[in-house]
Amino acid sequence: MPALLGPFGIWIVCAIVLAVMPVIFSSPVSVTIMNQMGISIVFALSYNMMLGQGGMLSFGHAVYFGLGGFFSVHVMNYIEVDGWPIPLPFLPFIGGLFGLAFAIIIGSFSTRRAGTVFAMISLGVGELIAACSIIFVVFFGGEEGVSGDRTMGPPVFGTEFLKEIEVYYLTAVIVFVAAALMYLFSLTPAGRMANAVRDNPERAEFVGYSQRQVRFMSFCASGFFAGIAGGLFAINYEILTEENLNLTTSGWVLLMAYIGGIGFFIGPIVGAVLLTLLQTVLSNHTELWLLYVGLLFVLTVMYVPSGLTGLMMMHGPAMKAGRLGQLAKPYMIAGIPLLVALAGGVAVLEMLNHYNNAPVGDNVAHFFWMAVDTHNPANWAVALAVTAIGAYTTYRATPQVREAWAEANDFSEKGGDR
Amino acid sequence: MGIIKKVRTLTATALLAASFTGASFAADNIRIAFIDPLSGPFATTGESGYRTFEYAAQTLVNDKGGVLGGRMFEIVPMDNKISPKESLIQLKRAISEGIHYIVQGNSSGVANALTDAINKHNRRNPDQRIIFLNYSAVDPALTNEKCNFWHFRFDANADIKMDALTDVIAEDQDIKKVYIIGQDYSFGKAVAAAAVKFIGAKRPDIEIVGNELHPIGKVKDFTPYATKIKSSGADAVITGNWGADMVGLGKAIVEAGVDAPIFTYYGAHDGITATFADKGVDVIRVVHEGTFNPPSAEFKAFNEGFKKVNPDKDLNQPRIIGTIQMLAKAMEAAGTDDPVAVATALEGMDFTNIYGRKVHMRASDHQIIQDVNITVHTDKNIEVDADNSGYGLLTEKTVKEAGKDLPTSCEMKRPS
Amino acid sequence: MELVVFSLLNGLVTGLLLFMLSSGLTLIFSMMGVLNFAHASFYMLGAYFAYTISGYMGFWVGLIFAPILVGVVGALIQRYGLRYVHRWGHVAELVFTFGLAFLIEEVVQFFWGKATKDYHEPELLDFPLFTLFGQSFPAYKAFMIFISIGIFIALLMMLTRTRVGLIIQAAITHPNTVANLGHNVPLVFMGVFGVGSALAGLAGVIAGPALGTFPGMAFVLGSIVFVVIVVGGLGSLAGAFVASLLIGWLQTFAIALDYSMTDLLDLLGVSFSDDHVLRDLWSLSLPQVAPILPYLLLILILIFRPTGLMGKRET
Amino acid sequence: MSASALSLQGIRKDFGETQIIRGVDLEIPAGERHAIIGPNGAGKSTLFHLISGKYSKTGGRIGLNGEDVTTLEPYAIARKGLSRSFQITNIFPRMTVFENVRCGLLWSMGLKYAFWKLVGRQKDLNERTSEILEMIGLTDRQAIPAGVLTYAEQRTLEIGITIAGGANVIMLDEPTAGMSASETDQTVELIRRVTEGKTLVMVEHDMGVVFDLADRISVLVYGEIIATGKPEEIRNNKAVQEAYLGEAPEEETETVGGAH
Repeated sequence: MPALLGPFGIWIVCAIVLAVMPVIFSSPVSVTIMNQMGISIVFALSYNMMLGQGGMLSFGHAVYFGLGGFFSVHVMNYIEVDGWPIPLPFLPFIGGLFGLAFAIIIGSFSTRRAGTVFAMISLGVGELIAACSIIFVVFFGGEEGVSGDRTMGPPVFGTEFLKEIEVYYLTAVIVFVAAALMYLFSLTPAGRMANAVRDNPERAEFVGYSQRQVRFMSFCASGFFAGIAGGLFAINYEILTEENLNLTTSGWVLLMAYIGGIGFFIGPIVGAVLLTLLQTVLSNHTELWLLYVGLLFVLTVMYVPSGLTGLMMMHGPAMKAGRLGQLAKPYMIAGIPLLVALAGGVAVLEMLNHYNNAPVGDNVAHFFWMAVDTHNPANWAVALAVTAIGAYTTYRATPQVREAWAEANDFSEKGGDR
Repeated sequence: MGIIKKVRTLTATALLAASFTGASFAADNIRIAFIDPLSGPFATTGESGYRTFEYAAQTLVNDKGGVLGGRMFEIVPMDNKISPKESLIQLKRAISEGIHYIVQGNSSGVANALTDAINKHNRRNPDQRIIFLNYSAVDPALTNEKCNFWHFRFDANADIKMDALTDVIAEDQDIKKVYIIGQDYSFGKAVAAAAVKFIGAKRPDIEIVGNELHPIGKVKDFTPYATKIKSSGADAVITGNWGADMVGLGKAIVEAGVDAPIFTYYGAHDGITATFADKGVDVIRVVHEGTFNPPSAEFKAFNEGFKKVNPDKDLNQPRIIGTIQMLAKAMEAAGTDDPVAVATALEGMDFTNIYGRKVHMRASDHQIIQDVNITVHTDKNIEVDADNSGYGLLTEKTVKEAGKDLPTSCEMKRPS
Repeated sequence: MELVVFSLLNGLVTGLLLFMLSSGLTLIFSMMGVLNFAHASFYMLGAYFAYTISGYMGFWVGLIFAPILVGVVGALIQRYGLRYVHRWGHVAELVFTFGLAFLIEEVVQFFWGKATKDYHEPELLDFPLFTLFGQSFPAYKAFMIFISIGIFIALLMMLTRTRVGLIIQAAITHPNTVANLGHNVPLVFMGVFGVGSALAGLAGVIAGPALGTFPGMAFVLGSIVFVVIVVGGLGSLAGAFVASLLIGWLQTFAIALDYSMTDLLDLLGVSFSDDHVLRDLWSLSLPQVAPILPYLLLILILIFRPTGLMGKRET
Repeated sequence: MSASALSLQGIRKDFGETQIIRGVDLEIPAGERHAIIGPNGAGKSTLFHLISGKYSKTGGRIGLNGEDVTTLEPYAIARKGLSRSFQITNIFPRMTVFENVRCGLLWSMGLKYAFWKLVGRQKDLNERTSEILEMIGLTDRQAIPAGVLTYAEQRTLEIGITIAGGANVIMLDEPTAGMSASETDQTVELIRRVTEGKTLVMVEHDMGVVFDLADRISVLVYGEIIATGKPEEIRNNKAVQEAYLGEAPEEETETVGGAH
């Protein structure tokens, strides 16, 4: 893809997109959501440096995110109270350094092994730090956390970051730089060997690399960028709490990376954007959103292990061959009923939930910009029928899709030109 | 095809519904953002709070013609998943939707984050100010060192409740040994500190045989704690526990054969009463502002109406009623919905609540001063029960204007 | 003295309960190499199924049918979920079970709501069994001990005395060889997963009334079970047994013994003022840190003895 | 010091009670092509693992270019100039062919764990990688993931990775196993070409390959070397014939493994 616009083309496009986003989505709430996305993007990318690039499955990545954030917020308070002359844009970097410091300490023993042992250690460390965060109130502020005020530092280019939009541009710049650095890291010897160790640790040893050392370096880099994300969080929310470093946050970042696709650099970005939207927008529309996220996640792990990005990238060869058009029709034939089935399924779930939980007399559930009487059997019949018909039609259409797919990706007559 | 049919049916119902609820979508509604957990482990409490607000706003304000000449209250539910971060996102959402009134109650951590963020916001955006009506977060700091002009608390804070509770303990000469146990976080610690302070002042002869904090939400089995309590020989137990930690602790204590009253802040409703059932009778005591049994006629009627709509829910945070009534009254008094004017009207307001008792919003710290009851878990003389279990809270003792004399460290800064 | 006796008993109850969970998990792990994150979710399902069944037919029917139901659910998940995901490798399997744990919690909330369910012990067992030093020991706790030990013995008998047990033992160490001998290994896997889940379900059925039946009950117990099987040694039933009791007692005694850092420092003649920056550290007490002790143990074991107390293999 | 590139003194390895390698002494001078043969289960691969550091030794000493490497980790041994391949294909399946070879080069080109240099900007590195790809004949396959190569290509790539780092001692574990006759011939040619001027140690079952390539041969039986010598000497060695080749004549070109 970068080839279309030269080596830096894709980055230039990204920078422009970042710059114009708040012009298109200018409401305060969308700026807030975009800030949240930026934080998630850096966090998820840093996570994928371990999972996708280095083959290390961690259940405790929030530790570095949270600690980076807590230190940032404390520094913020020092800026306010003791007048430390640190401009705000440097704060995430400070968070990163603390993330790095803790990654060095914890990585020194946890990266000895990969696989299940690593996962278990990360879980143990995560639980430990999360528990400590409630015990050590002076540093972590107990369950109410530690707050700060970002506007107390020396002004940068005349801005004091009073407005959300100023924070957006600060976040955008840092997200851009951090993403670029993480991408570049993957192209360094240390980054390439992280891939090698992921694929085959033994072989890596026999070309002169200590697998432990390679993992340790990815781990530290990952901790550094997680700390940066934590620092961004501190700037955006001006508060850090226990939940920023507990298992739930660690689980979320795994979800983001995995649903987005851990095999691709942009995978976690896709995942971060999508899950932030689900978390902020979908959750305002349905209380079942966590159920949907859970379903999405389990289905992704089962059927699309390469994630949503993988799903898109699968079409690369066909697109290059100009055969994407062949797929359009079968996709429509299977896709529309699939959407109908999904809509029907969601309707059933929402109606069921409403039926079970709504106040008496409130018979009308609201979803899909509709109002549905859940005490009317006819509506139930319709919803179930739509689901069933949609599912059946999809099922009938799948062979067609499979066939078209095989045809579009059949390069056999072109010989060795792969 | 099925789709078309469905669309038709749904459109029909949609039209029907729109005509039904159309009134509440009017443009000049006074919108109140309800920021509390509506998903996740604490959703039960959040949900019943939301239902109470809805019902109170509907029956006490809207059905009576609204405020300011016909403007309706509209409660906008916003799920914060009990997370401070999510709360701030929802706060920003509320701001961008032009909402000026925020209500919240579950978790002092969230309340601290919100009051801090609202204070900052109001300072940074003087043309778009927000008022924070706190109906349940009881961390004393909110009306002391962390107080600000925009925050009003409609519940008795942890210190006030403890003051009332220790009054009762002090009168009971049979109590010689007290065991304090709570969750290991700011609220639990505040409860413990208050208990030590007040008991020490009122009954120095009482021995505090245990003062223990356990990790919040992480204890699977409270039996070891119960064993300790039993072997300490305590005559009374004080705890600020809530949720699953309350159920677990209470059950374990009762099962270990501890025959002592358990004084709690939140030992009822949300499945807790039903779980204790017979075992909790005359053991569990709850200190709160609610006066369930015997109820005032007005409250009983209100509760019956509420239960008709929400048979599975309880009116477990009755202070919400007062919150809505006082907000409406303040708006009428101010003659506008401008936040500064309304806040000024709320300050120092006197009001008679649904139980027919006087309450007062103290101007110096925006802490409500009201009667606080010590109630006991029982199935005798219960008119308003909890969890539909037949068990409920019977008022044993009432402390009038609890906390009126408690000092505050608040230095209120009013907008000039 | 009474504190010691009751702490021993309480630790035994907790430990045996942990064992019911960890025995299934460790069997599943040693056969399939999958650390099942959702194992504690089956425990939760057990409690909820039993709650619903007992509402119609009483506790005892629930005690029998809920675990069976959970076992069937487990077997189906293995057959149609895990076996399918297996093709994407171990990391995907681990992530799958993680997602499953997440999903099951949501599903439970969807059907049963978010509030604590009043799932009670049966009337028959609702009395204090004995009273020692004025403290009573509920009959239900004794029942829990009885059931757990019964399960342990039954499991041991099945593994050592029956043909299926021998195949399972062989499959643990040499999965391919057993397949070559003509045994249907996938079926054995499914069976073991089902039985393991059923054991977890049974633990939920009997723990639900004692520890509360609520949507967070799996989360509270989930990672502790991992600690048990890692500390005990992956794949070792005996290790899981020892580690379960160890952690059960570790937690109860840590709560029972009221020592704090300050006591230790007083002993050494050192004291710190109350407003020191590190005051939280000095004032730490054993009951306060009780819940983190298992994780500390986990990390130490993984660093210094990765095979666990009685295990033979790493990872 | 001696001219020995590789020097084994009394190497022993026990797995529990079982003695797998029972005291192996072997001196391989620099520049020699040395083959180790022996029946299945004789411990050839184990010996490789011991030399390359994959297994720890129960006893004995290993010298590489005059340095003691007995207790070093595999990567440390690799850095000292010993590189090896594996009996079962052991590549980086999800990386491209080009990157596979480049991984073999990184350390020796002095890039180590650098995270401030981009591999794409290292001109020498990429040129050298291309040269090696040219040498092993995989240039036109360089952009595809190694995992989708054919078996023979993967084996070739394995050799490419092994020699890429410029190690002066190359150890190949059954480089032609599972190949057809023509593929075997090509591989033998490749090995001959890429190990020019280097020390080669290989385990091989294909006697044709062994006698074709090796300067000297050692015969390993039950964890002991029963003979070392030039191909002619081994061919005529009575002990070898009895213990290993049985009564089979020397012309056997097929795998001998099954004949024990």
